[in-house]
Amino acid sequence: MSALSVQDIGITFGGVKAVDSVSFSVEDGQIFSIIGPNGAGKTTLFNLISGVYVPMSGRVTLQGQDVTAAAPNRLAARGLSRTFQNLQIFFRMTVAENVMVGRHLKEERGVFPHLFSLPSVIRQNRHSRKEALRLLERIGLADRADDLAANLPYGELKRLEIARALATEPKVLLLDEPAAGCNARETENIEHMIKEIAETGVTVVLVEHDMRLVMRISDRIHVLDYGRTLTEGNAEEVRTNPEVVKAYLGTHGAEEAARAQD
Amino acid sequence: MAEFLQFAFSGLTVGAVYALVALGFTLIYNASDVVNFAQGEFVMIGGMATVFIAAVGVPLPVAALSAIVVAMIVGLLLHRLAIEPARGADAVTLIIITIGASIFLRSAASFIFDKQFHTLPPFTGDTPILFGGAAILPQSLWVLAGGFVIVILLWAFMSRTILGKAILATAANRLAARLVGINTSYVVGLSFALSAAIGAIAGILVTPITLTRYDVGTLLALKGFAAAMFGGMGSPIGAIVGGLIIGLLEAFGAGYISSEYKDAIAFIVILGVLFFMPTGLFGRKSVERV
Amino acid sequence: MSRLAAHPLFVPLLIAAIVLACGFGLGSNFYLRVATLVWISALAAIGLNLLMGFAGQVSLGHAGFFGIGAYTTAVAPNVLSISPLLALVLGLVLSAAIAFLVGRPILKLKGHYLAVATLGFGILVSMVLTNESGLTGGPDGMTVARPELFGLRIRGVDHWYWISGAVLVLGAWLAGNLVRSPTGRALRALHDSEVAARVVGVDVARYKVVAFVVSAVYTALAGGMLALFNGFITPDVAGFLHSIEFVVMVVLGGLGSIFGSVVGAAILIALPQALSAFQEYEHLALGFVLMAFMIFLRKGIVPSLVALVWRGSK
Amino acid sequence: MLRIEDLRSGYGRIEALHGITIEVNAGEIVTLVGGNGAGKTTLLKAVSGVQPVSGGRITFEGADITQATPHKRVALGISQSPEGRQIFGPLSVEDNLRLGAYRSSQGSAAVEADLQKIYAMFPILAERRKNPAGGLSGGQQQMLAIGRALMSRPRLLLLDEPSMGLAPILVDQILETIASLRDQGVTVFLVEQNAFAALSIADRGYVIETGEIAKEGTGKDLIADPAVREAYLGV
Amino acid sequence: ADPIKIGSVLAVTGPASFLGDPEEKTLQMYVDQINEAGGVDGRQIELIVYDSGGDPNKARTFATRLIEDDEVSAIIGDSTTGATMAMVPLAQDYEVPMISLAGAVVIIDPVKEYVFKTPHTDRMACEKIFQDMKANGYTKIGMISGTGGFGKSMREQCLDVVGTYDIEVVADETYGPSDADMTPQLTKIKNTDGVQAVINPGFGQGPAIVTRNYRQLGIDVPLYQSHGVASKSFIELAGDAANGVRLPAAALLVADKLPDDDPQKEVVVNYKTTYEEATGEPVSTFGGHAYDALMMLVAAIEKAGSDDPAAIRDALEQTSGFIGTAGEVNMSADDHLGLDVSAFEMLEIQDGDWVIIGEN
Ligand SMILES: Nc1ncnc2c1ncn2[C@@H]1O[C@H](COP(=O)(O)OP(=O)(O)OP(=O)(O)O)[C@@H](O)[C@H]1O
Ligand SMILES: Nc1ncnc2c1ncn2[C@@H]1O[C@H](COP(=O)(O)OP(=O)(O)OP(=O)(O)O)[C@@H](O)[C@H]1O
Ligand SMILES: CC(C)C[C@H](N)C(=O)O
Ligand SMILES: [Mg+2]
Ligand SMILES: [Mg+2]
Repeated sequence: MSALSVQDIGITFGGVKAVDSVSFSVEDGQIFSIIGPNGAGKTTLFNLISGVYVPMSGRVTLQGQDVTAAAPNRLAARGLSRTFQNLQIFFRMTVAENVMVGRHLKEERGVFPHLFSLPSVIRQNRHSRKEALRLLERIGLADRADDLAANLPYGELKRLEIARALATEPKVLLLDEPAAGCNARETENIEHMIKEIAETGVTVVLVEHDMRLVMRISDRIHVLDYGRTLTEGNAEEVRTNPEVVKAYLGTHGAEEAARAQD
Repeated sequence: MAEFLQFAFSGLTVGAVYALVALGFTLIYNASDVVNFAQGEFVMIGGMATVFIAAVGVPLPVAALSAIVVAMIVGLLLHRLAIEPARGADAVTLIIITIGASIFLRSAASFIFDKQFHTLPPFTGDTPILFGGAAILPQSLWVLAGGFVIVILLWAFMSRTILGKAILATAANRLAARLVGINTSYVVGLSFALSAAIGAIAGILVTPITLTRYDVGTLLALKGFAAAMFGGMGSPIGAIVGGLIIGLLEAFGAGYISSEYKDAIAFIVILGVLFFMPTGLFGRKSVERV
Repeated sequence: MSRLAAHPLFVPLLIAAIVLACGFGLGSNFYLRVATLVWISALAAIGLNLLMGFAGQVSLGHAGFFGIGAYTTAVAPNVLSISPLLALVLGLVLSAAIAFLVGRPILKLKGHYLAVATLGFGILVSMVLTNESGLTGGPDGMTVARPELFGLRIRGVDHWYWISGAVLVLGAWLAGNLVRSPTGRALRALHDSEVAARVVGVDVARYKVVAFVVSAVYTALAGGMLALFNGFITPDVAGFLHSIEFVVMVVLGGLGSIFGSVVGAAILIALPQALSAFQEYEHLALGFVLMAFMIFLRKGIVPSLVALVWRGSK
Repeated sequence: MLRIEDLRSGYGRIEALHGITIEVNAGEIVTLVGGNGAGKTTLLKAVSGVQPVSGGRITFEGADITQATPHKRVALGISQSPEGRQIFGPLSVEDNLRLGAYRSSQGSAAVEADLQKIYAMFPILAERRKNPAGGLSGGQQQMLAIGRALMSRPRLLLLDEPSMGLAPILVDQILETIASLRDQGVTVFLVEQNAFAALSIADRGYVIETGEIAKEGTGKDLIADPAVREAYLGV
Repeated sequence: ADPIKIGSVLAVTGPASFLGDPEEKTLQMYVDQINEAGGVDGRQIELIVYDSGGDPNKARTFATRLIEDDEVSAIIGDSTTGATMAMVPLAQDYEVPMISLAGAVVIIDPVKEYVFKTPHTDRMACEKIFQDMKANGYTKIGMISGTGGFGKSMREQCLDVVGTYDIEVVADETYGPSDADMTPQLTKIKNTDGVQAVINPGFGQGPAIVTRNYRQLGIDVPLYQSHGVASKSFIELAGDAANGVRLPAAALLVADKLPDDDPQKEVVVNYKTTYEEATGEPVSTFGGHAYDALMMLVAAIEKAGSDDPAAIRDALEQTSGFIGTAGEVNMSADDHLGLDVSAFEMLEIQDGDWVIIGEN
């Protein structure tokens, strides 16, 4: 059974077919990358899968169940989580609290216990914070746990989003350009992190323009162009596909991709 | 039929007043995301200053022009002394500042002018014009025409001039506006001055019909705000349409349903429309990508 | 010091200390009366702050709930022949129910649109109260029956000062608990980014309604207490200007600061009393003070001062 | 052309730049590399005048501009493509670009010509000229931000991670464009995470670490520096 | 000797400020005058005025402050019925006499031990108007009232008494406190069959707009206003449209036109000149209400020979033959107003001035 699959999914914005009848399927535990030129529809595809947009056509299946047009919070409950290309940070909260919000579904949610701050709630708060700190440790932000998120530089905020998404203990994780704004070194760290995540059995769907990263860690790569599927294959197949080179990689990018694979 | 027309005339007259106030809101909002609750005070200043300047023997047109200038100065001062120093504060903080300003201006007006109601002579007499059995005051036509002219000018300014775009840009992203070289404080100041002028013109146009007093601003602000939101915040056309519709709803509500609940009728319709059009009639849906 | 201030009981105890100090320190009934009004308004402000300061949802119509609370307390004893205290409880239930019903559609709106919708709600309530004079006495208001508790007549400032003070402390404690709980985090999260909150599993629509209902109940409770304390109530309490006053209290004291709401209420209620020495210049001064506070302490009085002190101590 | 001397700046109590000294000569491409949080963005914002400075001096073509307003600096010929793109979301793509020329003293004919140049460089922007910029994809917005910065015909162009979110094929194009801008006499101060490529086209470069300049040299020298390779080039 | 403290809560600002403002000026003016002349029983009067803005809640707080904190001997105010009613329980509880300047009959009916008032009641206004209507043979009338406190209360009073005059209200409309156009409501009245006259309870700008809209629509039956418009500014605001409007009002408005032998003549002319000279504003009956209240109070204090609230109250209740701006006041234990309908003059506006129309 595939962890995530989409069939003939599509959406249009004022005449622009942002995503046009795209289908693919991601196996459990895979790292599945989606690449394509700017405006190809990658982020939109994520928005369709995660329920931020309602698809105009097609279906989304998560762990075998049809979740088309389900609300994001429902999808989260079913194990789907994501990060955003345009940062969506809780800027008025601390770094640790940002991650703690990610624990929301794991927490007891009755309003009355919360109002009276029952011991169970206190215990739970403590537990959530511990979990959050553990995740922050993992992405290297532990020393900023109690800083206001607004005070973090761009690159660190990208990582904070990953920690928050992980806090939901997802089965499928969508990452939208996690390495944007990171230098080669920092990208390597992210690469390790993604691999680790995948090793724990989480299915990762990755959108990224850093070809070194993509080529090295993807089990499969799906290429979009103008909202449609251009091709799908493993790294080797994709980077040598002349259409992909022409529309997306460019000669330099192709070289880079080739070097990454060595 | 005559009855219907009479209600319609009444609604359009009142609606035009709301529309003009809403236009003032729109302009400042477009420049700074601030809902200026002192907008009603500009309307009051327009009317009251004209009355009091005319009272010392100045010809009415001159008095009216001076009143517009007075309002613009007040608008600029408001920006300089209260809005600009709080630059960078939350929108709500700025809104509370405008509420403070409105209390302040109202009180100041009660000293500088007085606490009585005042009126101005209608521009072209007050012999009602009969149309299909219904009567409309010539002054109502002035108000409608004034609203029409101002909305056209404002629309052209916002969408046809680079300065107009700079105003929109400042509200959309102040940091970016500064980076492209927009003098944001000048632009916002300008919007306050223009908005004050629009308010003052509204005040002058409507005083012969609605009368004015130091504290008429509060309710005008309330209705104008509702009109601006109903039409879609930021849209000059929306402000006008929103204002006119609210005016018509009140008039028809009072005429056909219940005069006690006419305001309620207007608000129920607003709520109903917002339910289906969450950004008002002409408000653009914000596209914010994630 | 900052560790101490972060303790969950710090704010409630601080408020309790102030209530006690004022209770024994303020000589005249008049000052106690003003303080009682402060406690009552502060309760409403804390409620609104939960909605505005934490969940980030503006309401320009909360006086509507205040009015529902006040008028249910005033009308129900006449109509249903129940005791005023029971009527007050009924008022809370009624506002919760109304908040729940209108909350979902209204809270779909954002920002200024939400503001105008809540404004409309408030105006509807105050119109009903003004126009249904058969029940409410119309614009001139109505008297409210005095409540009895265990055969004891609760009346006058000496009773209500302590009752309202105690309720305020309780309200502040509950609000503080809520804010520190997962619910509070969810509210603060959706304030900053609704999408992000949703993708981590927060049912945004539900939490907005939760905040709306809770804040409505706080405000209605304040309204009910005012009715009982004053013994007389007019539709003005549900009016637009009263709604604005609550918003000003919240923002002035500090969005997201529970103690700030008490300070905001204190300033808005007590300042006019203090300024009445300026006679006619009262409003001039009030407007000026409001602007000055917001310009110089733009995050609200309490958060701004806390930041200053914090900076100074480093 | 641009001299930054002992510049200090921060956010509230936290100092982010602890005395930065940098010089950019006319006609050069100078690249600044550094890790997340090193202070690159803060520095660029300070040069544009949108970030308060607490010490030091910034001079542009000999004139002290430390206290100059941002719009004055734009008028002097300094323009920036900022981090996070910062486009005017509700405005159309074309209005965004036109506003880039807000301070430009060129006539409207020149603005039209520049507009066409940008459209030629990024055809997708031409396709979307009437649409609100907020609807563009991340990379498209990045193109818009760069295009907008170019519209003022800057003499000093500040680019904060211009390649972020761009498809590889466009990254190449951007770098080529930067190089050709230099050939047209534009001075470029470039912050880039794609450090290898950025240093390759740079005349000189600086390495910034936690608010201080750690190294400087020619682009080639820095690429060759083992510590730089280890820390930023990932090779 | 210690000064005698008199407290006052008035709507100096806010929607009813056109009431509170002249009231406050009047009180200040006359208290100064009395003090200059040596005070009351050789004691100075200390006047403490608070501005309720017409808000009942504030009025109540300020009244407490006057009683508790300032320890005044008597209170004048508030200007509006709502605020007055909020203060009534306090005056009763603390046993401090208060003289309201508001109109509604509920203030003094039923009688409350410590509560008095000076203006004619809304009920009297209705009766006076209906008397005139009846005399003219009108039997079907339209009514358009403001939804403010006074308008609403007078509407109810009118509906209550109208039957006794064999008059029927066939159209009953209202308008809001800040409405700018009443043509829809007036159109409905106009289109109601058989309306012979229209009555407009309300004060503020509303009646002025009603009057103008009335003419605009060409309604040609007589229009009656209440004593809520009894000030020159109404005539100014309504302009030519005001001509022909009838209203019941205190003699003050027509001070100059009173016959010399009218007992009120001296009082009203004096007050009018003093007020107009001091403020430069035309006199209104509202300031007159405050004048009456202050003078009655001073008389009561003199009579009581003490500033003890209870003694003042008793003396107030015995006021008789007092000539004020509203008429001759004769109070008693079951009448804390002491005026009768005859103290009202029926006026008509002609050529922009008040004209007394005799009993016909
Ligand atoms: N809400 C929207 N309104 C208008 N257009 C939209 C919207 N969402 C997406 N689009 C359009 O759909 C197309 C796909 O955008 P999308 O953001 O998915 O691209 P992408 O592949 O993620 O690009 P990038 O690599 O630049 O991030 C773009 O042309 C974009 O302008
Ligand atoms: N708005 C802010 N408030 C407080 N501190 C901030 C703010 N912005 C940045 N900082 C702090 O200033 C320092 C420098 O940040 P800056 O954004 O300049 O880094 P950068 O080099 O551009 O990083 P990146 O590569 O991630 O963009 C960081 O330590 C950051 O935490
Ligand atoms: C006309 C006035 C006597 C009205 C009165 N002050 C009231 O509000 O009740
Ligand atoms: Mg994208
Ligand atoms: Mg940066």
